[in-house]
Amino acid sequence: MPLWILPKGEVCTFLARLMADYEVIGPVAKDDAFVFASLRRPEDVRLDYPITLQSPKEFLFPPEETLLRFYLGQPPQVEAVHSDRRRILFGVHPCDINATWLLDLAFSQDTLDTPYMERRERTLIVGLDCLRPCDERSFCKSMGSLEVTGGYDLFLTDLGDSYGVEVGTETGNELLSRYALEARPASGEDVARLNRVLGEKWPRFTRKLNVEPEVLAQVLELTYDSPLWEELARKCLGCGSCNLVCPTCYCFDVQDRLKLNLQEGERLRRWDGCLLKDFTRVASGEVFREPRSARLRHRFYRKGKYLYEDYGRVGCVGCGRCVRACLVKIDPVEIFNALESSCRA
Amino acid sequence: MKDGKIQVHYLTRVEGHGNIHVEIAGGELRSFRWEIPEAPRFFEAMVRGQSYADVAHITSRICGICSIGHTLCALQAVENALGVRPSEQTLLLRKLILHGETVQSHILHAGYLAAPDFLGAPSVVPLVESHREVVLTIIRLHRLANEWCDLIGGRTTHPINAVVNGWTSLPTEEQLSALRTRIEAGLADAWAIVEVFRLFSIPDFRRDTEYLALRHPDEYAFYEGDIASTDGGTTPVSDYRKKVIEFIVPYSTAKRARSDRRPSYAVGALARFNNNYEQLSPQARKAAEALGFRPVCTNPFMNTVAQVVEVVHALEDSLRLIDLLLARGLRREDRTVQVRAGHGVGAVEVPRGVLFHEYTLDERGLVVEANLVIPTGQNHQNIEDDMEALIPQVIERPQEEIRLLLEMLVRAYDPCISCSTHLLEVEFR
Amino acid sequence: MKPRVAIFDFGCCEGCQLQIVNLEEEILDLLGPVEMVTWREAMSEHSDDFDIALVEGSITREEEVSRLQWIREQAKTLVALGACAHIGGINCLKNRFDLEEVRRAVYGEYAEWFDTAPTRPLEAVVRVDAVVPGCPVNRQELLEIIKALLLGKKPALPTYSVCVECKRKNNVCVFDKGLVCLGPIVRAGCGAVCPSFGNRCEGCRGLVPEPNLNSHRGVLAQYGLNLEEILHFVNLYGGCQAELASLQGREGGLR
Amino acid sequence: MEDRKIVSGSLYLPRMAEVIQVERLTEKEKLFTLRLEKGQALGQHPGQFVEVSVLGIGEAPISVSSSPTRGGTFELCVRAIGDVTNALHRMKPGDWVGIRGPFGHGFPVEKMRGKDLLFAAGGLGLAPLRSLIQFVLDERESFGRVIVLYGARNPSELLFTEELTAWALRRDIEFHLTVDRGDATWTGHVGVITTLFPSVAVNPRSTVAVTCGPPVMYRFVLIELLAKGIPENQIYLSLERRMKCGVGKCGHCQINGVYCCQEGPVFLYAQIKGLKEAIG
Ligand SMILES: Cc1cc2nc3c(=O)[nH]c(=O)nc-3n(C[C@H](O)[C@H](O)[C@H](O)COP(=O)(O)OP(=O)(O)OC[C@H]3O[C@@H](n4cnc5c(N)ncnc54)[C@H](O)[C@@H]3O)c2cc1C
Ligand code: SF4
Ligand code: SF4
Ligand code: SF4
Repeated sequence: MPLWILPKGEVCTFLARLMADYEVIGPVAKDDAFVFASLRRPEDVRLDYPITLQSPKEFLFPPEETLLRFYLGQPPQVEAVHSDRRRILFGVHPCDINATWLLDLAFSQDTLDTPYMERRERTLIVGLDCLRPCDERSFCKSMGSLEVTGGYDLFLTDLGDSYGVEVGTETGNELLSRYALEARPASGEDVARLNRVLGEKWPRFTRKLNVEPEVLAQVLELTYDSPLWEELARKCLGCGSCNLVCPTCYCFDVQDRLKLNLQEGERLRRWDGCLLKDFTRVASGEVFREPRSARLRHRFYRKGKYLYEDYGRVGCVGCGRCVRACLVKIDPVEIFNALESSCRA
Repeated sequence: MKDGKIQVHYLTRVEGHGNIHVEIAGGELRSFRWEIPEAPRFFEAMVRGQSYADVAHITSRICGICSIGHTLCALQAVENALGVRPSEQTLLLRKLILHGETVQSHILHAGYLAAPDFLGAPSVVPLVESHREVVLTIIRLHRLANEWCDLIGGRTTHPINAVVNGWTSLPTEEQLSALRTRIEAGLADAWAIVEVFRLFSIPDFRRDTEYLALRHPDEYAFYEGDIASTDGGTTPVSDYRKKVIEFIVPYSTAKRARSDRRPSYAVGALARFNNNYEQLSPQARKAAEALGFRPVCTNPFMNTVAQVVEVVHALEDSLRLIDLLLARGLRREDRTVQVRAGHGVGAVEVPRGVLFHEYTLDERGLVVEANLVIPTGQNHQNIEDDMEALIPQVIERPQEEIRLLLEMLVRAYDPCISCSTHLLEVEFR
Repeated sequence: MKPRVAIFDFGCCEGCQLQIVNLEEEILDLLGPVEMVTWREAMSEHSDDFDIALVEGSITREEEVSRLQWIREQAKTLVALGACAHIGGINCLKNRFDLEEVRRAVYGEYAEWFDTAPTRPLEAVVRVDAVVPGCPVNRQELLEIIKALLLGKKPALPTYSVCVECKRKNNVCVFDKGLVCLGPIVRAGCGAVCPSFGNRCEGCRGLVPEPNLNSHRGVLAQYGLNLEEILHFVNLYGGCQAELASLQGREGGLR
Repeated sequence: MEDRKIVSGSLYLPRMAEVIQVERLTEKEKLFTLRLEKGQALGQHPGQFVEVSVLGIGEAPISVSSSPTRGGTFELCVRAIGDVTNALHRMKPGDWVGIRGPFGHGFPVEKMRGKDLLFAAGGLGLAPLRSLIQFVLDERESFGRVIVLYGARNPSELLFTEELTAWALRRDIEFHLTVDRGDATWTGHVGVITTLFPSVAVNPRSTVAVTCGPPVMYRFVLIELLAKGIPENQIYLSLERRMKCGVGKCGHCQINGVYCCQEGPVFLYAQIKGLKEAIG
């Protein structure tokens, strides 16, 4: 699709027009960090953000959401809760676009997860390229997620005084023509500039795995009984932070809550995490992944192997959020590399 | 009543445990006591060896109702010991949350705990049926006060973010504006409560005593000031031990106090009203007028009425504080302090009266010595002296009536017994 | 018949009872499914016939033991309300001292008058059927526990850490703000309220069932706390936990 | 703006079902007969499960223990062990529950036709197997031998006692019963379920084995089955894990990389043999 150019000075106007018709979710500052939030004013947006605490996943799959509402009686009345908000996720980095793509698969394959898909289908994504690593923890290039081949409606690249805008979908095209009136088609010179910027971008990303993501599954297959898991488990606090910040973690728990009148209530789901001990506990008391090491291993297997086997894409996008959140710095790069070298040994 | 005993074991509708003992023989008052058997909690000892930074969170746990006051008083004392004066923003927010606590606590007392006495009910529960509108107004104000404290302090009981030399989080300007709107609406509710109190007949009993309260040149003092007395004169807070003299009686686990001049004195809403009437907000003065209430008033039963007036004041004054905050804009500030050895006293007007915290810190900032003087403790002797004066005046009445009157008297002081027993326990011998 | 509820308190600040008042209008809803029969702080009415006892505070005097035992005998369900009742809470700070010495040092000539015993959480004295942790209790959680009892559900608490709730709320971790936090080893349920307001979790809800204390001690040391400071921090509210755990034959708490 | 395809309905919305009959089987288990709203058929395959809701309490996965050949109602055999199951036990005819499903892979009955069937059920494990046993009995002529081994901890924990008696009396079923510990009135076999195996001879090539029971049981039963020479791809197990959604989303039931709810709960032993988390 053709490239467009949007002057940086016009971004706020573009946003303001979008905000009239959509809820626009974009990166904003919170203390010394950044989070995705519903924009109140266009100028709050911080397109220079390195990375957000949580990925924009929370707007497709909220930390807590009501699935059903019910009123008890004979028979009880139950209704599903639907969302019809039209939203734009604005300024989403490649890692999070890739993570969203994985969530889309997970929530649609075999059975449609209706609450997720309802939101997803009303959500447009305006991506934003990363020209340098967000910090020393990220390893997105190595996981193949610095690159996006789709999964966005529009995609912005910082060209200094303007953004290069690639159109990813027909909807994106309409968005551009209806709301970004100041955008103009790119000239040959613009295209050359884009290519130059992209050319400079890739070498800046140096942190990497010593193994191709597609081979990770095989490495893991061979290292199920590695002593590394035990070793890590001694450090691991079991706090679950890694699960809770990962853009591709989507496990959840479901609970009912009744009002005090004990007549009306709702059923809600909440983010859960496989590092938490009760994740596999059944009513008779068994915990199927009893030692912490087994739970830790399961997380890395899910990222490196299980999701890859199910969806053809590794479950880790290399955003580095988990290790940033981890107080004992359990780092996927170090772990995958250590496992890989133990395989070669 | 000619002969008999009045025993109120575990006085209800007060915070904490207190007993009343009265013995009457041959139509004469033989003995009387106001006992506090509440478990002692040793806070002065518990903070020893703890860091200056933890003192406020620890002493907050002295009392669930005035935890904000304890927190602020501890912070003030620690800051004085460290030689720190917090920023204007910090102080404005502290005053704002303190007003929130005042409203919360006064409404709890005047509305939930004392009003049933005037309406002839054993508790607020039956009032839900008989006086639903009044109860709902009380609840609305109480909710406002709590949500206000939740907003500023993170939690209405045991605030989270108030720390030495600042706050760990700030409300947003939008949140403050929204609070302002709600407080304006709250003022209307407060006036409805004033109207209700106009209808109550307050027992007529007077006894001359000394009233102590903080006084500040610029405002009706809550957060800081010098110690003022209705007997005249002021004492700087750092010299509080010259004015407030603590002592112990064997039948009570709470420490008591007398002043440098009198064997007992009173603190609390009435004491503040009597000392600082002129500085009440305009609407609060109107409310006092509507209630026919003027300083110096020596009827202890009027303490509850003074609380109602202070509710109006706290609401109206908060509008001023919020306007000041909004005009300045809220910003994150540096909170770092230089730790050093030192000694500091803090004094804050909490709902039940003036509260003192005093700490000595070592060079690592650990507490070496602490002394806490709690309002209810300061009132205990005054309560007993009131009883001594009141009983002979009503001794002809039936026992039940005397009992109720004595209960109402104690309750009028809104005694916070868990606070005042932070110190010790005495066995009967 | 509606369950009859009674509220009792031992050594504490009574802030947890206050949270019941702070339910505001919801109290009226609560009075639908239950009947309040004893609540000294708010009512003059009183009855010894109750089903559910909400008990606040910790045991700090010998004479309180029998009163607690009496409550246990009367109640079908005994609920420990708040940190003091649950894990001893702030009152445990007292146990750091030799009580004899404290009495003498602080009260000199009056020392003889004072009776005090080491602080104990309720569970160290009687069986406890349900717990509402926290200092003070979280009002919504209190309601959830009461509802669970009314519905015949297990009055279950989260078994995961405060960090989980902190992440659900998208907070900036206070470790990144130059503070230290107990969140990773403390039981969730408060909505990570302290980190949400920029302050550290001080562990008022007690430890998670299997805390990795060793590892977290290492973290705190790495962030600059010495051993004494670590002990003070972990034991700010939880000073009785180590003893309680050993009483129940499990691991937990730092001494 | 282009109109996107909009998802409707809800994956999590249960259908309502009325409790028609409640029968106490043991101290801890009750059998519920349910009928879906408007008389819809559940349409289950033997071995599948449903997510049962007691609204306000929660949802729990429960195997359908009746065969689809048995009419417009279906049966659930429920052990009272937690919130939902206890709430179910408090229900009476006329009360309503929510039903989602049926979910999961049941037993491949078509592949089993013509084969000898060896059932090994421990405790509550009989509940899911019963639907298949009923199915087989209803189409008895299309199956070979039917051998049922059933063990419970003690006589009072035996489920479906009337049905067991009926099975025992039938000539076309070889039925063996055991209890771990007998009591005063017990005259039958005593011992864990594996002690029943020596007395049954099978033709391994034509036998399909089906087993379900508590987690600890599988390992020992498998040893017996394999010892009899039954090939790994003729042994079916029905497994249980924590589940929240029943449709492979919530993540709880994963056994290594396999979703118990989707690919199971009925697994071929050959399929899960390599999964280290499958059998304790
Ligand atoms: C495929 C399958 C079939 C089952 N069939 C039967 C049956 O026919 N009869 C029967 O009595 N039981 C059966 N169970 C077990 C039954 O699901 C649990 O006993 C039940 O979930 C306990 O729920 P609760 O709310 O009563 O217990 P709680 O302990 O209160 O459980 C809380 C939640 O944990 C989850 N959970 C707890 N235990 C289990 C478990 N064992 N399996 C899955 N999730 C669990 C559930 O989501 C439940 O809502 C089956 C389980 C599975 C997975
Ligand atoms: S595993 Fe860690 S690095 Fe990988 S996607 Fe999840 S949070 Fe990011
Ligand atoms: S602030 Fe505390 S509770 Fe929150 S994530 Fe950090 S360590 Fe965990
Ligand atoms: S964050 Fe920690 S200290 Fe704060 S309420 Fe929760 S458990 Fe208590």
